Amino acid sequence: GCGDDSSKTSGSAASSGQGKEAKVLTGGGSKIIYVITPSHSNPFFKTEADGAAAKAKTLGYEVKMVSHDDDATKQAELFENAISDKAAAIICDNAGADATVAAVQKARDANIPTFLIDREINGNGIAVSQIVANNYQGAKAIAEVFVEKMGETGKYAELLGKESDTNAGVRSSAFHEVIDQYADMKMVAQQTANWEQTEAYQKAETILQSNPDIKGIICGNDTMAIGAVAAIKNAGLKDVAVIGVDGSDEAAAAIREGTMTGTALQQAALIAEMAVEQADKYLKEGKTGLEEKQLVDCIAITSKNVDKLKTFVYKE
Amino acid sequence: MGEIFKMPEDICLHAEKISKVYPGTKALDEVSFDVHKGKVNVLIGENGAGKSTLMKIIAGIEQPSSGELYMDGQQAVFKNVTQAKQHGIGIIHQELSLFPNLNVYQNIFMSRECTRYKFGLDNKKHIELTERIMKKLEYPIRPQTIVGDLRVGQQQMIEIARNLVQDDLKILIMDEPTSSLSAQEVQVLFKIVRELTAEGISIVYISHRLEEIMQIGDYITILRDGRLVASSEVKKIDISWIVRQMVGEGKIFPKRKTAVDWGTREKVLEVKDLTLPKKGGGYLLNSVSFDLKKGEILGIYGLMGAGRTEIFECIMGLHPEYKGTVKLHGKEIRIKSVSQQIQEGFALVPEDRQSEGLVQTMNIAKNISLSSLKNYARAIFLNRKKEAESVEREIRDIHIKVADKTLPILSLSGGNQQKVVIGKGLLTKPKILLLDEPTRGIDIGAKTEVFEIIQGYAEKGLSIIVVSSELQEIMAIADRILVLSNGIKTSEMQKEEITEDKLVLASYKGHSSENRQNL
Amino acid sequence: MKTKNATFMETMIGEKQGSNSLTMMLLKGRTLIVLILLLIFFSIVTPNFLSANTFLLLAKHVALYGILAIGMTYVIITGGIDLSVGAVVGLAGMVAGGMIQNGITLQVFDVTLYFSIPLVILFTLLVGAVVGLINGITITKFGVAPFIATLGTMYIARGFAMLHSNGATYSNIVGNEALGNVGFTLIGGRVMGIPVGALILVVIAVAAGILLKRTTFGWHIFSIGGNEKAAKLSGVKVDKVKILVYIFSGVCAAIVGIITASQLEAAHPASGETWEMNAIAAAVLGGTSMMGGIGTIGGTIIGAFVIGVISDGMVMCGVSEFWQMIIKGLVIILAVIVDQFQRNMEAKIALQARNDTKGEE
Amino acid sequence: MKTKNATFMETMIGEKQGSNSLTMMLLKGRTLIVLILLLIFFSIVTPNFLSANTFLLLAKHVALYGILAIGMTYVIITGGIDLSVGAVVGLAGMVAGGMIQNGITLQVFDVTLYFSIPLVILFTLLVGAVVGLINGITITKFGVAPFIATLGTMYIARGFAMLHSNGATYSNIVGNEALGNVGFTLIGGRVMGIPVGALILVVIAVAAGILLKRTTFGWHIFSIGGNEKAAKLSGVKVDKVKILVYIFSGVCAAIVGIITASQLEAAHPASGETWEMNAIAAAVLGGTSMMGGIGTIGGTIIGAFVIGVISDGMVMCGVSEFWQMIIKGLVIILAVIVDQFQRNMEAKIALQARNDTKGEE
Ligand SMILES: Nc1ncnc2c1ncn2[C@@H]1O[C@H](COP(=O)(O)OP(=O)(O)OP(=O)(O)O)[C@@H](O)[C@H]1O
Ligand SMILES: Nc1ncnc2c1ncn2[C@@H]1O[C@H](COP(=O)(O)OP(=O)(O)OP(=O)(O)O)[C@@H](O)[C@H]1O
Ligand SMILES: [Mg+2]
Ligand SMILES: [Mg+2]
Repeated sequence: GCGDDSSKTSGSAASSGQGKEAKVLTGGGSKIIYVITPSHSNPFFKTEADGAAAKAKTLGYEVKMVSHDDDATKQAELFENAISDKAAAIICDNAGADATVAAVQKARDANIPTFLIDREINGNGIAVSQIVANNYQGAKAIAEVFVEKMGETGKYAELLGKESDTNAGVRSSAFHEVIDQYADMKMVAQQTANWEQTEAYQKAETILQSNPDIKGIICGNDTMAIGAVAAIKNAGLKDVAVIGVDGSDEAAAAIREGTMTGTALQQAALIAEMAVEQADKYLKEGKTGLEEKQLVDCIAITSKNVDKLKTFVYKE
Repeated sequence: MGEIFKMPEDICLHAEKISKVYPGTKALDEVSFDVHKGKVNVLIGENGAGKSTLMKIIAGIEQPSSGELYMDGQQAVFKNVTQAKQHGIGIIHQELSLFPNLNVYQNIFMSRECTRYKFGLDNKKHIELTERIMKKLEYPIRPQTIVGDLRVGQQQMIEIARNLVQDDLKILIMDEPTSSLSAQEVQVLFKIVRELTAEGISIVYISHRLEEIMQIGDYITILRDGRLVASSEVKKIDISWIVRQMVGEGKIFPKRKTAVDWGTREKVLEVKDLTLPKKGGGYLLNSVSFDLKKGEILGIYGLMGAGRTEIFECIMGLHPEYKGTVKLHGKEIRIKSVSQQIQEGFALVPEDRQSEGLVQTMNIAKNISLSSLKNYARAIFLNRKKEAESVEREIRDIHIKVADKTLPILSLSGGNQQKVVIGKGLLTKPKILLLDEPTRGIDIGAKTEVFEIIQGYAEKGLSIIVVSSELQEIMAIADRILVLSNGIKTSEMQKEEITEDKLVLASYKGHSSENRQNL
Repeated sequence: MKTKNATFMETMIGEKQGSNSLTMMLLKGRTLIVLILLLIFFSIVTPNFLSANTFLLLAKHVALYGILAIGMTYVIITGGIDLSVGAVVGLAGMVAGGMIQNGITLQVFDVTLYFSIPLVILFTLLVGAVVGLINGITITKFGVAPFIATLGTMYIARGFAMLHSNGATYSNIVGNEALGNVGFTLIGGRVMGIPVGALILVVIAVAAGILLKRTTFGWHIFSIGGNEKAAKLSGVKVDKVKILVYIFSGVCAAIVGIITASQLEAAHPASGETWEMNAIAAAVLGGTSMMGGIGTIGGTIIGAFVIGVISDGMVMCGVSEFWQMIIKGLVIILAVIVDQFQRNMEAKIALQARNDTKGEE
Repeated sequence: MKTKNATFMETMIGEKQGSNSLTMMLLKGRTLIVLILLLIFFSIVTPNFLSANTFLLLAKHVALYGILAIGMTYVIITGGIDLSVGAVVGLAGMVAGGMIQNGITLQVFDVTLYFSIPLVILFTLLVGAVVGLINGITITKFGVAPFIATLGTMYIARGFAMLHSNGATYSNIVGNEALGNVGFTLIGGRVMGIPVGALILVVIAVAAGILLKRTTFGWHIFSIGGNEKAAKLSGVKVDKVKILVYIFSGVCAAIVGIITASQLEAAHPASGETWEMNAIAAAVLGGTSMMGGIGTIGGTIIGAFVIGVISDGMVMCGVSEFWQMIIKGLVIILAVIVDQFQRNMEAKIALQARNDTKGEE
């Protein structure tokens, strides 16, 4: 049950309502699509950006891939660069639900449609589409797997993403919504590892040291989960449940190996391609024919279905 | 290499037509120079004459632009200090070049370490050799002492000691080794010099103190503006000859003659019981009292470390923790900061112009006006016209030779740089001018000019205190002399009663046994 | 102390006798020349680059680093460094955002006070000033090296920025008509088509430039960097001037924090991370010497524009972020090497002058 | 140049006459005392803290910063700084990971060569050495300030790390039996229960300590930091020593890169970001003076352990990251203030001693 609360904005772009939503954005004039994502040093964003770029090129657009490095100010500057470059459309995985609103609005004012991917922003009717990986649903789904693996009881720890990042909070609260239902499951430590592998590794080691009886670790993303797996292996422990979110190849390998329990795949490439297709359609026809907010469900990946996953693409 | 040069037996190094061109300057112009074996070879000349440059070339620090060096009948090429060292050449640098963070034996053996197993250091040997050499210098300092904690004079001894540890020393260059040594220490040094020459080691000796040269030198060479002007045996000449050769004509600073009845003059400054405690206990200054009259030049004489600089620092506000009373025009003032003192009409020309007097990154004009910028401020903005006019007037008044006042400080010669520092002080329109060793490291010509400036201003009513270590100088310039020894005022003499003996005697008094408890 | 042995340089210069003045002119104006060449280059490569709008945009982006770099220039001229400015940007945004959004709650009286925007701004600038004051005091009164003192306050300021909202962003900080605190976003907007940020940059640059060259305070800053001891003996209140300079840098950072928050209409505690390095790079590109004593505001602004043009231009060319990093690193190093070269030339000319006067005597 | 006016300090010291030697002893051992106090504190607060295993773990974590800090200590003693070490950690990991995973492809012959682990490590260390060499040459031959030179190489090295795999992680770098390049992960493992990283730290620390105190090379490093000009005049090959020191720092960083990659069995191009600051902090906590000329390897190791204990201990206590930042900042500043205090004490005692000898004369 995820798309409910956003359904009230349905057809914002298609059906001509009132005010600014009536306006059809025609693009800046060129055939350039800007793909703005966090740093490509994270394979997730790299896949996402590459997916969007490949699709756009086949549709005949010129693509400029840039990274905002999770700095909202830099992101705003990139939007402005796109505007002065007369971009046709902007595809963006944003740097903060609140801090992005003004930038997207500015693009809209300059007649350039923005298509948000992966994460949403706190505002409706500004972007044309917000194709969001349903983090909440995904985290809950994988948390169920975690609970099952733990046998509904035992101590566990949590590694949080960067605390100034909205997604870190969303994922954590979804985890807890599921896990906290089980009275026998007890969180003994919670630390941020800033989405980072080395930091996760060291923090997990330290946590395991003070709580050697830990049976599971929940992680805000796969990078941290991989760090946690390495720490568990190093501590000589076995059968510790580890879950992450993202669905990276490294996580897939760990799941196959049995060192990791599962992850929630965010279909990065799929989302990116959807966004480009919608952008193309919108530029040609003035509408996408779809709701603004589109939630793409995450897929819980476990040892059972891990073989269907490759570079963030899930093939039945 | 391999070129044979016929050299007389008694000459151990010959420099043939050495020239050195720095960007924009010809520091040496075809200078030939002989180092006589086992003798003290004196090199003398005005500031910037090229003495240090010639020595740097012999010691391998600089490369000549043209010309050759010969040793033992063979051409010698020193690409760096190490190569010169291998040929037995040691140098005591004009500026102290020690490591304040390291201890005595590390300083002495730096880059000539005794090693075991190629890389390992043999500190036991270092310490032993250091003790031996310090004993020879009659200067027992613990080898483990950190050099930064030593007095300047002690540091200069370390600098000297560094060069005496070399086993195969053939030539020792001493570039103004005595500039911060006391008379007593100078005598020890001379004893060692004589021992060294007796062993057959040749000395090259540079100094601006002419009396020393007559005392220790065997051969003398005089440079002027990078050119060789004369050389002779010291036996055959006298001081006035040297001065004539150095500056061209027989210029020597004149004795100040005034017939003023100082008793009737107004007292500008009265200092009573000025006391400054030393950090580790004891006193830097112990109840020093004196006064200064309008238009008077008061000299302060003393040995190194007597506390003369501290008097100036106290008066200038660098030691707000001082004890005692200071009266300006009969009114007591409490000294808190330098800026307050400048406001009150004091100006200081510090001892070391490079590190305390000049801001090298600013141009000449700004260096001159730095202390008095406030006087040209309208609201917060500077009246640049007014500032420029004052600076130009000052440059004219004290004859600073500048091509353009917006050039960097670097473009001035040492003497003119010193005048800039003096000009900076004078521009604040002081009532009292404090000069700390105003002639240190500048040549006779520049010295004379500086003294003329001082006298001129004294006649106009400026009260001046001059600190100097050079007897002749201070006797010539001062109306009255105060002698400090070990932080204690040991004597005060009017012009007519001053004699060399009395001054020297007084300068040791503070070290007598009854004052020991103050140490 | 200030003269590096640059044998290589000297040889280079030694060989290039003659035609000094032209070379010098080119060298002096080098950053400006580089800037113009870059503008021409990007205009050719990127069709949409050459437009009034691009330049306004550029000015707006440069404003952020530029303002930080002005404060940094002051600090570097005194011979110091300020690593805390990036963190102060974040902290200032959070303080302003928090005051507008949540006001200040006085627990004792159980009331929440909301302040008008001018007061909010004033208070935020005060926070920047306080961080600067702490830097200044740690450096002057406790003798801590500037690098370490400001590294410490960097962690502390960032920590407080995070604590302020527990890591969360203050979003939509537009204020509330009823509370009388609307108008914050004007700072991020435009006046007569010109971004307010760029206007602020111009005002600060002009004021800072005049302050540096035409007032006693400015010359005291230079004197401290050139020779601290000589400055002290000349009556310059060294500690006071240094503390003021760090306060100025802190205030500049707070201004940038306000502008950023206002532009985004949101305050993020991590914003400003590593911006100090951009500010330092801008100052150094503009000819400020890390040894202290040398630097101009004009140069710094040009330096900031060079960094801005390179990053905006490369974005519009579609250069990957990885190459952008490499190019930025190279530009910084090369700029300083050329700078060194110029200084040696200058020194040579100064010595020449000394010789000329000697000849006249 | 080296003596700061620390009126406040002086007053403080001035008042504490007597009982000097005890105070001095406490001051000298202060970092060690702090370390012991911290250990006791965390042992009480956190039940599982006091165990052999915790200490091994601590040692393992500290090894990373510790090794970087050893190289940094050398650099800082010469009066420089090396901001590039964090980036070199990332680059080294990528080079090693890439060589194991993909080998090196020679396009001309269209073959891919795989190397044995010792060769991979050697090559990786060489990469670190080359970055250090570039730093050293830029600083000595071109006279660029160390801060700027290494800031530049920081960007460049990070850029190349990213480019190496286009930003991707090399994962699961365990090698391939068939290619004869297995065994890389041993470095991240344990030998007789002791983490290899910690062993490497011990070996490097002992070697670096001996090198610094017992060899001519070490003396020369100190002499450069104490008085560069004098060092040159004494015949110390200043440029050569400096270049070697930067190479050493680069190699240390490469070692850390290898250890990290091996521990994680993965190489990430962004790893090591901001680690340079931790390394500097460790060196400074251990009493290394940012002015150069003063520092010990033992002190640096203790400094690294203090940082390690604080961060591991706070994690075990569950202190939030934000507070960790603030505490870290405070510790750094306070450490240096105490350090300054000690130097003043020492100077005072030295003066006393000098007075005493005077009396004996
Ligand atoms: N590194 C340098 N670059 C340029 N010019 C220099 C350099 N070193 C010395 N000079 C110039 O060369 C000339 C000779 O200087 P030198 O130091 O040899 O004089 P000196 O006789 O030792 O004087 P002093 O009595 O002041 O020690 C001076 O004009 C000086 O300014
Ligand atoms: N900052 C200081 N701390 C402790 N002792 C000092 C300090 N400065 C100077 N001294 C000591 O105080 C004494 C007086 O030194 P001072 O510099 O005043 O002598 P001086 O007569 O001016 O000598 P000079 O001829 O070198 O100028 C010396 O023993 C010196 O070592
Ligand atoms: Mg000389
Ligand atoms: Mg003195």
